[in-house]
Amino acid sequence: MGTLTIGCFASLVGSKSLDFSLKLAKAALDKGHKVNIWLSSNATIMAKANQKHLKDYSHSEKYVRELLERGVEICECEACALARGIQKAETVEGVEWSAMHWYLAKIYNSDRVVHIGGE
Amino acid sequence: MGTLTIGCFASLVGSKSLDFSLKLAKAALDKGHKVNIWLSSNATIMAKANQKHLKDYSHSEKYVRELLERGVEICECEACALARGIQKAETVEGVEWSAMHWYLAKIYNSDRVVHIGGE
Amino acid sequence: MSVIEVGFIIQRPPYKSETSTLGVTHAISYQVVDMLLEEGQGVTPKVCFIGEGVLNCISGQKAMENYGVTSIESHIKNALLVDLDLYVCKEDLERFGISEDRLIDAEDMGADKKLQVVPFSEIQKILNNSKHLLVF
Amino acid sequence: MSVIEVGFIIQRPPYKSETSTLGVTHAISYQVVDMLLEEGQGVTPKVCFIGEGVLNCISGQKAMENYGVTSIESHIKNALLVDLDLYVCKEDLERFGISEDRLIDAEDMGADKKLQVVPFSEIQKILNNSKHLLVF
Amino acid sequence: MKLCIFVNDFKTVTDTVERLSAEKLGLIFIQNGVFHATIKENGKSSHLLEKPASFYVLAEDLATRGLTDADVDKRVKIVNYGDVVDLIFNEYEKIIWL
Amino acid sequence: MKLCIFVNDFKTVTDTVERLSAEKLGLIFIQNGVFHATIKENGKSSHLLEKPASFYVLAEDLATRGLTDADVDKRVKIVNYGDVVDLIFNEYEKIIWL
Repeated sequence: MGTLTIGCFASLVGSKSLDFSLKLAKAALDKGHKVNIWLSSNATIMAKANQKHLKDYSHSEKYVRELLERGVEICECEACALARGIQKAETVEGVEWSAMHWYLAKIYNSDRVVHIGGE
Repeated sequence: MGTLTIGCFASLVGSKSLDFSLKLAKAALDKGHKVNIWLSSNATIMAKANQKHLKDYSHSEKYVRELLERGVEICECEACALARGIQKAETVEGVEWSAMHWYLAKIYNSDRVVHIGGE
Repeated sequence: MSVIEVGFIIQRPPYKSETSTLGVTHAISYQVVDMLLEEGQGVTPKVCFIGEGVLNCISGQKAMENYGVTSIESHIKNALLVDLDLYVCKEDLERFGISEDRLIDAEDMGADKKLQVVPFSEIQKILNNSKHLLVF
Repeated sequence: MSVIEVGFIIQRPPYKSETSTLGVTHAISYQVVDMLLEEGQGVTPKVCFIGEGVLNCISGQKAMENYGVTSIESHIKNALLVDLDLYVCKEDLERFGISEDRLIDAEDMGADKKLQVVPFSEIQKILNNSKHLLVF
Repeated sequence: MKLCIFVNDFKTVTDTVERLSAEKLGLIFIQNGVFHATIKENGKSSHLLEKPASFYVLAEDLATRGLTDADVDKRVKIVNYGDVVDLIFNEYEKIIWL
Repeated sequence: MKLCIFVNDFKTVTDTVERLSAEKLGLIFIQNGVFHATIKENGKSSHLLEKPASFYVLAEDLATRGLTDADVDKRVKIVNYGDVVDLIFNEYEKIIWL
């Protein structure tokens, strides 16, 4: 079994890139792999607590909680979050906060990396 | 003097579309026009309070406050904000909350509309 | 004391972001805009799917099943149910090889309106007649 | 107990979103990654500008003056100062008509490194040698 | 109609801009759209400059990208935010953002 | 190298996918990339299908868009999320997202 690190940069509420990364993470867990997720740029919103689940909108909070329970390490880029007015206390409990070298270190120790960049 | 309504949908922190809409609003005010701004989709983050001003990131909160002081009506799409976990209490004071018909009503009463759509 | 037409141009493919959904839902909100306007005033949205936007109009979308979100198909059906005019560019459907029998229909829900497949020249006229244009 | 190379591919134009900036700043963070790794381990980023990404490399960017944000130019200079290898695709520079004297340089800040203009075939080799690839 | 189009991207402009017609047409190049006013790809100017239209480019967005007035095609007028407001209100009636 | 590319968009795919070479190449069409596997523009299949590569398309993203197995080009294999994980770990070494 291997380690997969997913870097989410462009994954917004309303973007299916967010859903993709969460579903890929779940599928990799189901196959017995270890998963790490790095949230940067606007993807930092993914781990915001108290997202209201409306039927018209993708809803990441529930999946984030499930992945955390199953041992996925999820880390927010601290600067990206603060720049958006998101404080650590406003994120889902269990989400780590760190700087960019966290992502590079996870990449170092990963067998596979899926970096979801772009806008 | 006329009325300009700007609809921001795609304008994210880190996107220059956000900066463009704020600068265009300011320039229109300077020319004596009235300005309304509708924030939908991910642009709802624009009015989040407590954005930390880091040099690497666009910073909208300061401009939002300035525009409000100068009489610009700024309104968030309530559903879009809630879906992102943003509560009314977390937005800059003076920002209105409403639904999509607010935007259409402002469009009705505007001489010019700049709708910034896309991703 | 009049009603204005507003052109909604949907030109991006489905589900890349919220943009197509928001185009349709903003148009639907015309129903309640009179709450914020004077007597006799109103907004009539004219929704035009062009370019990759026509790909939003394929029926049978399983978005709720797969992603837990209301499909664009549902939103388009609702738009037809509230008597909005929705136009689909004929040339773009042909370019992408999408036959008209693949398009969304809300007849089963009792809608009188249908998606109207028209040449781009008709869409150009609709945009000419609109007071404002919103590109999604 | 080894150092791995990671390819950073920057292929989008500047300032559309944060993506180019984040590509460079994530590469720069290699400097402190050893805090989280074992003795002898490390990451060597190889940053490659291709396609529209080469448009990030034009000098004289007035981003702080106009938008109050650190320019991509500053980030690229910092990357050169910390001895990162940054490659710019020669064919794409030529395609867009950008002469090499327009490119960012950090010589005035005492950097030993320069932006390295190389044919795409060289970039392909760099990507072949990288353990992982990140496309920004 | 009198139509003004904000062109805000370089390579990913949709073909909508090619198809729309207007009695009076203006293209305002902003953000990465400024490369249409400045870059000659393989020696050729942007095909958008062949359209029967007036062309404008936002000065701030040129400077942000390290581009100078000398880079700008002669058909394109350099404007600031205040000029953009005047164009919107005085020269055109409908505005779209692509 | 053994390279797997996630193609997630239809008309705005960058030319990076054209230029990269790999001894073993796989293209996984996801999101609006699924139209490469299903739409014949002006009667012609996507030029991406001409590449010397293996092709996959994500079933959920087909169904979400109202597309069926019958729409999929014969060169393309329909996969689910679990299959994607196996492709990533067993068939390819490096993965990029365009």
